[in-house]
Amino acid sequence: QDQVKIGVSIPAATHGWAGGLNWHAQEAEKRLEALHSNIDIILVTADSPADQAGDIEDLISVQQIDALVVLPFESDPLVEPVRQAKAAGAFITVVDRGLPDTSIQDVYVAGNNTAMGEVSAEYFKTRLGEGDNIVILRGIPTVIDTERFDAFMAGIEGSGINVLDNQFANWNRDDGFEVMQDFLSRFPDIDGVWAQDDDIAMGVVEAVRQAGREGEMFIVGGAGMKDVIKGIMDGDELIPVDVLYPPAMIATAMDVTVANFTSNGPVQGEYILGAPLVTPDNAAQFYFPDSPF
Amino acid sequence: MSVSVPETTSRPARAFGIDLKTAGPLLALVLLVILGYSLNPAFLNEGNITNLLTRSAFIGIIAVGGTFVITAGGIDLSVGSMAAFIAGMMIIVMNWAVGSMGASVWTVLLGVGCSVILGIGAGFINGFLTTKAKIEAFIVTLGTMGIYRSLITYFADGGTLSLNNAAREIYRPVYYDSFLRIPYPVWVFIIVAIIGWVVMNRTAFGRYCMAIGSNEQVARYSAIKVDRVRTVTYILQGLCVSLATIIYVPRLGSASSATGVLWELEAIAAVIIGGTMLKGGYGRIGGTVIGALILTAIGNILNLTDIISNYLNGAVQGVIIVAAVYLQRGSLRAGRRAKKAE
Amino acid sequence: MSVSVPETTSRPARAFGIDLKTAGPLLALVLLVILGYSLNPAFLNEGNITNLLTRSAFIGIIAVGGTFVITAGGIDLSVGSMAAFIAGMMIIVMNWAVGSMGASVWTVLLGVGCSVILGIGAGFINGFLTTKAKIEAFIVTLGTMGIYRSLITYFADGGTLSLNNAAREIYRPVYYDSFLRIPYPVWVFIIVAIIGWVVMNRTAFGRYCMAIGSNEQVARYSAIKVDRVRTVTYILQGLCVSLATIIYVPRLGSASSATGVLWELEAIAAVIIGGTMLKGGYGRIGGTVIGALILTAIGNILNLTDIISNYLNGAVQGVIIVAAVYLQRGSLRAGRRAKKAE
Amino acid sequence: MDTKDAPDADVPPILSAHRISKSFGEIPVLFSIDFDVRPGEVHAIIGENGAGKSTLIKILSGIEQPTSGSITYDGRTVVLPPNGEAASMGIVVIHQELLLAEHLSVSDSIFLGRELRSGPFLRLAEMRRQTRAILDLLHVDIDPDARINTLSVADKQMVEIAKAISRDARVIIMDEPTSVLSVAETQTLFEQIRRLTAKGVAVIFISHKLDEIMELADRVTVLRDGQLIATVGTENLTPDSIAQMMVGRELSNLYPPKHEPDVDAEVVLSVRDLAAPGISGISFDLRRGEILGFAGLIGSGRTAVAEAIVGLARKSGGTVAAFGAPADFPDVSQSVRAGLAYMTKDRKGRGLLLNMGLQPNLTLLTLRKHLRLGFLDGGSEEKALERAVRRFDIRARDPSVRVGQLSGGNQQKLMLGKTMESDPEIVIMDEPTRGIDVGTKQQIYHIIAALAAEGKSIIVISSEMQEVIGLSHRVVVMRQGRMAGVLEGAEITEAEIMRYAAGIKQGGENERLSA
Ligand SMILES: Nc1ncnc2c1ncn2[C@@H]1O[C@H](COP(=O)(O)OP(=O)(O)OP(=O)(O)O)[C@@H](O)[C@H]1O
Ligand SMILES: Nc1ncnc2c1ncn2[C@@H]1O[C@H](COP(=O)(O)OP(=O)(O)OP(=O)(O)O)[C@@H](O)[C@H]1O
Ligand SMILES: [Mg+2]
Ligand SMILES: [Mg+2]
Repeated sequence: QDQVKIGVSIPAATHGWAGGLNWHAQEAEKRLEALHSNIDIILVTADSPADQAGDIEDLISVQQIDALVVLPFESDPLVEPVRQAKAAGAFITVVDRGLPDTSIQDVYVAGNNTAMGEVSAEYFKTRLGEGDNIVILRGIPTVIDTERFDAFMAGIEGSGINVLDNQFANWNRDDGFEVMQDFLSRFPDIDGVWAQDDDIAMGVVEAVRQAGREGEMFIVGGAGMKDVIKGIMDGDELIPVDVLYPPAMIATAMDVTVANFTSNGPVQGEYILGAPLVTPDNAAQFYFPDSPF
Repeated sequence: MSVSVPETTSRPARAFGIDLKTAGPLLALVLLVILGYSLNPAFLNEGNITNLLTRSAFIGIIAVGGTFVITAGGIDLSVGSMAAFIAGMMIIVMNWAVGSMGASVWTVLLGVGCSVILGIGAGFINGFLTTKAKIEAFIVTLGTMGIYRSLITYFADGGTLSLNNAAREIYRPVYYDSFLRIPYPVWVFIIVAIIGWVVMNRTAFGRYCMAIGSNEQVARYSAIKVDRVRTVTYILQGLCVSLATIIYVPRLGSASSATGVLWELEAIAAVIIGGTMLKGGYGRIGGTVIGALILTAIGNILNLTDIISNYLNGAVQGVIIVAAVYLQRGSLRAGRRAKKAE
Repeated sequence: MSVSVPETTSRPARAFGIDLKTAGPLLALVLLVILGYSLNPAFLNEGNITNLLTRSAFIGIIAVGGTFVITAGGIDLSVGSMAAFIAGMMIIVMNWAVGSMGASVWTVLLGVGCSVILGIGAGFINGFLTTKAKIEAFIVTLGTMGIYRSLITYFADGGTLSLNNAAREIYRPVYYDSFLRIPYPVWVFIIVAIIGWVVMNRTAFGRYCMAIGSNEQVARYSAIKVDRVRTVTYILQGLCVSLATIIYVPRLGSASSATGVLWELEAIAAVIIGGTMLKGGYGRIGGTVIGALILTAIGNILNLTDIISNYLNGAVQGVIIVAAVYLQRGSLRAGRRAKKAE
Repeated sequence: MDTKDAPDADVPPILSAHRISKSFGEIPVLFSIDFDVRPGEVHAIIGENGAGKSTLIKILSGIEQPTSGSITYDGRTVVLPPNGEAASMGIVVIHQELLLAEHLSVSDSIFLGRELRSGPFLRLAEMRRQTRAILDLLHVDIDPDARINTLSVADKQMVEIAKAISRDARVIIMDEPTSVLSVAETQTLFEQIRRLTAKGVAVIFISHKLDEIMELADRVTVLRDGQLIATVGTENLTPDSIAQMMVGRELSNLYPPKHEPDVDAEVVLSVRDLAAPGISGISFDLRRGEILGFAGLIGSGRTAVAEAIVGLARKSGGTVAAFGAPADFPDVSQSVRAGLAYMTKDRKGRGLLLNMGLQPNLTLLTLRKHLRLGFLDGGSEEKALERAVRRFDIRARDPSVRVGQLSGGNQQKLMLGKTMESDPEIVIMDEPTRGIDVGTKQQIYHIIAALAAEGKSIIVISSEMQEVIGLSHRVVVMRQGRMAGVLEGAEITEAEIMRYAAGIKQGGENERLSA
């Protein structure tokens, strides 16, 4: 058996979801290296697209990897570095954010930000109607956030649900808390909050509790943080549901990539993960108590 | 023997008893409040004001410590990561304590004690490396900034450390409760600011900080233990970070690698908006407090209105900060001119 | 009146004709290279070295400009956002040009011209606000940092601006091609560094920067146009950012609000690791180049090994930066001791 | 002084001031001053500290603009450009407060603002060569590549002088250039001034050393409290009459009578074989009530001795004992606590915080004395300032000025006050009367003598020979970092000191070292 080097390039753990991503990647590395003696996985993390481009260069030129699993910081900037990896003969697995040029990738494991916005919008339409007021707390202004937001806005169009305002909360609990405090002092009547991320939602919850307005509204986050899933399992009224966007997708992608070298036939194609709605009924299956996220 | 009678008094320049260096930021704050109120009258609701004050307590407390460091000619870039690191350690220690002996007030006190020790220790390390190893403060604290940020990420396993619920319930009032309708964090801020002011203006230590920042050689020739005073400024900074963290942890009951990001820039900005000079030699605790309020108010006002694109929040913030400082320097100049014309 | 602080730790220490202020960082770099090689011999592959040099070109070019600003006693925190903003504007202009007159070399030249104008303009604004409006450089550039970051987010509509593919193909070689086996970005870096060195050490302008950073009043009394020289340092900084952006854009062909985040800290760190003093008065272009190489090498080495947790990358980086500077100051001290013992 | 060729009184002045007045804020400093200087002439300005001499020359060089009045240069009424640009018109100034950028090299400093270039590039070798030549002319041995912050105050002063005379000047203004120079350096400077005036350069010269004025000047202008008292030709003057005009009263007995300390007075400071950077083999005793002078040329190591004793510099050998106990002070605070204070000669760089007021500067060394319950007691600090102002005649027209805006002499007095605040048993004064006017000088000499009579012991390091001779009971002469000799009683004469300082006479009676 030949030695196979697999490079995994992902964003650094700068917020909760990325932390989950890192954890799942490390778990998968340990698991796969233990399972297959000929597999060596090299995990590198980046703080910016340019950083990630550099990481990929290093993986190609120094580590001489046979395969690259990449969750791009942003899609467009990473086309070129990934193309070079491909040119160097590496097997390419792209995760979550697809590259505009799909011919580069061998496998695509897709998260689905648009679906996330749509599923959230569907849920809001079931709970609220004409004349109800919601506020939106967004992430960091990037493509991911914009896709989620646009899909959500399209989803609730025509429902008569009234979006009072949206502000960036940077996928950060502190910012979620502060922005929500300000929304609460500004708007006397809020029926729902779409936080689109569980970290933000955790901050929002504290602000709502502080104001004593728990009975008035519900909050929907996203991603599948274990605390939130646990709350849903326990029947929390404030965060009744969650929309999944599992950081574990990186593990799936690594599994698929390893399979390409260990199974008989080559692996190819797209693995599209949905954005299922987590409700008290199905929450148990999305609960990972050991994950940091 | 001299024929001319020398003048004997030497009071610092004051106009109408108000120090213009502080009046500048104050003016900027007042304008900001007027702006906030005119954009949304809810700005002056008791609830909003309470929020604003409580929120500014974190940066404010850290900035009070920063005023000493900067006055003595140093700089501390590590405060944000240090806060995250201390918060994480507090949570780990308290969770461990709950696990081994159940949740009680003692659990929280243990966490608080741990925080204070870590704050002092972290400050000492910064001070030691700058004074004894003679490495620039910028580099030392850039280094420790990376180190603390990494450590919290490591201990949180890339995720979030959450405080045990039982301990949380006991600790929660420290952030959310009030005394005389003023929340505890604001009380802490007030007390830290008053102590800071007294130390800066009414003790030998404060004078030494200004002397060192103004001319280190003169300080040395004046029998001031320069290295020791410098180190103590970093320790004070660490202590302030620890205090800020103690009131921060009960707020969300969690810490992660995203905690305290960019607090260092905000704290330094608060200090400088307040009239302290980055080059050292001149410290204003009162100004720092106002600087922290200005920074928090800008964010608050931006959340209270949606007349401008969200994308441009940062630009508005930048413009207001520059304008506030310009106003301060401007009113200073005007004041000086007025004084000359008297 | 500005106070000149006599520096005790900065005799020009020369031993065997080598300036130790530069030898210090060089030693740190050599140790780092040895470490890299021992961790993974591939570190010294031609490919890796080329990558490392090319990558350090961005920070390096910006840091050369920063050396002037810092030497003259200023600071520029806005360079990272400025780079993102200029990159975004270049892409918008080039895309528009392709749309209206098709892709050609002229499209790229138009983008380059636009970049240079924006860089000079942005530098001029920073310089103008610091010198004419008399606002601290820290505050001015903190403000413009927020403004440029917001503007790029706004123009990219919260997403990514991508260069038209046809233009990209024409522009691409600027980053990816080589001359004499050395990639173009490295050539640009080398040329900028040489010009920077000459300007700093062999022209009156460089002397003026040092004089202003060392004692502004002396500079003023020596008939040096202090405000103008200061402004020019910021313009040079803007020009360097523009050059760095010109070689950055073809690399990834895009710009977003995540572009250039924290470059300002890296650039300042490179300058200071290189032996320039943050307080001004003393600038070392050669040291800055080495500082940029050290910073890039640390990141590169961390990618070459997985013996430590990724979470701790920042900590390792921090430790190495502090150690590198300690080494530099240490070898300086040793050099001085040797000199005294002569 | 008869040998001077007095320039023709008919020659029209090259630079003149008419009815110049100046106020800082609402504080008037100069009142309607008329002043002129002719080519080839040395015109001295004298006056008490704070009289407005430095302010006048700042106006004459464009650095300050007059509140009213006009300036004529070369026959035309001009508004002098600010910021030293007047230098390019031929008006060059040596400022009282050294104005050098600490991080530049000597040759960079000398050519700052008018670098020699070919095309855009600096001609470094040529500048270095010219620097070398000018320094040689001044007989100073400084490396043109040395950085300013490695030089002693006196060397910095020589660099300032070199900078000024290297320029193609028509008027050179010197504000107390000799205050830190010793006799030999002063003579070199005078040679150069004579060389320049012979070429028709006009020199404006400020000094508190009246014998220098008598030797050098053709005319003397006296200022008092911002008023013009008189402009007189030197031939009509004696040092006494100048002093009389300056201070407004007769000055007699500049030096107080010497009270020799008891022969068996205890030794309070005993130094044996002291070695430190720049010095070695220093041994001497200081007795209670004694005034010990330290004489020597620039860089002979007097300052280094003092700094090693009080813990400002690391000792590399030898022992120091104070009051019978070993005194190996690791830093100044220890030595102050032990009753040993050192007053630096570098008032700007090491003595005073220029951007602060008088009060914090005065009490900085002794802040502990002004604590009440651990907090600073403003009232007590104010009282201390009142006392010091009275005792040392510190004059600030505007009491709120920062120390940097005080006149040079008043800064010096404030520094004296600061040092004496610590109430030391032993005080080492480095150039105690640097830049102080004769009237106040007399007062300070009396204070020093009174301190000695009280039983305090004093070391006076001074480049002013007369001062050392007039005050000291014994004099240590230093040369090249070593003690060249110790003089006592009648031996203390200018000629004898010079002989030791210049290395003509060596060693001396070793038994006297430990008298
Ligand atoms: N920038 C300033 N602001 C306010 N007051 C000033 C300023 N510069 C000088 N003064 C005041 O003007 C007066 C005259 O000062 P000046 O320096 O001209 O005296 P001088 O004659 O040179 O004295 P000395 O012999 O001590 O050098 C002093 O009282 C001084 O405090
Ligand atoms: N730390 C040091 N290292 C090396 N040489 C030193 C050091 N300090 C002083 N020197 C040298 O020792 C000599 C004595 O200097 P010092 O300043 O004590 O002389 P001084 O007699 O007080 O004369 P001046 O009036 O010029 O100050 C000088 O040549 C100086 O360069
Ligand atoms: Mg591995
Ligand atoms: Mg004067």
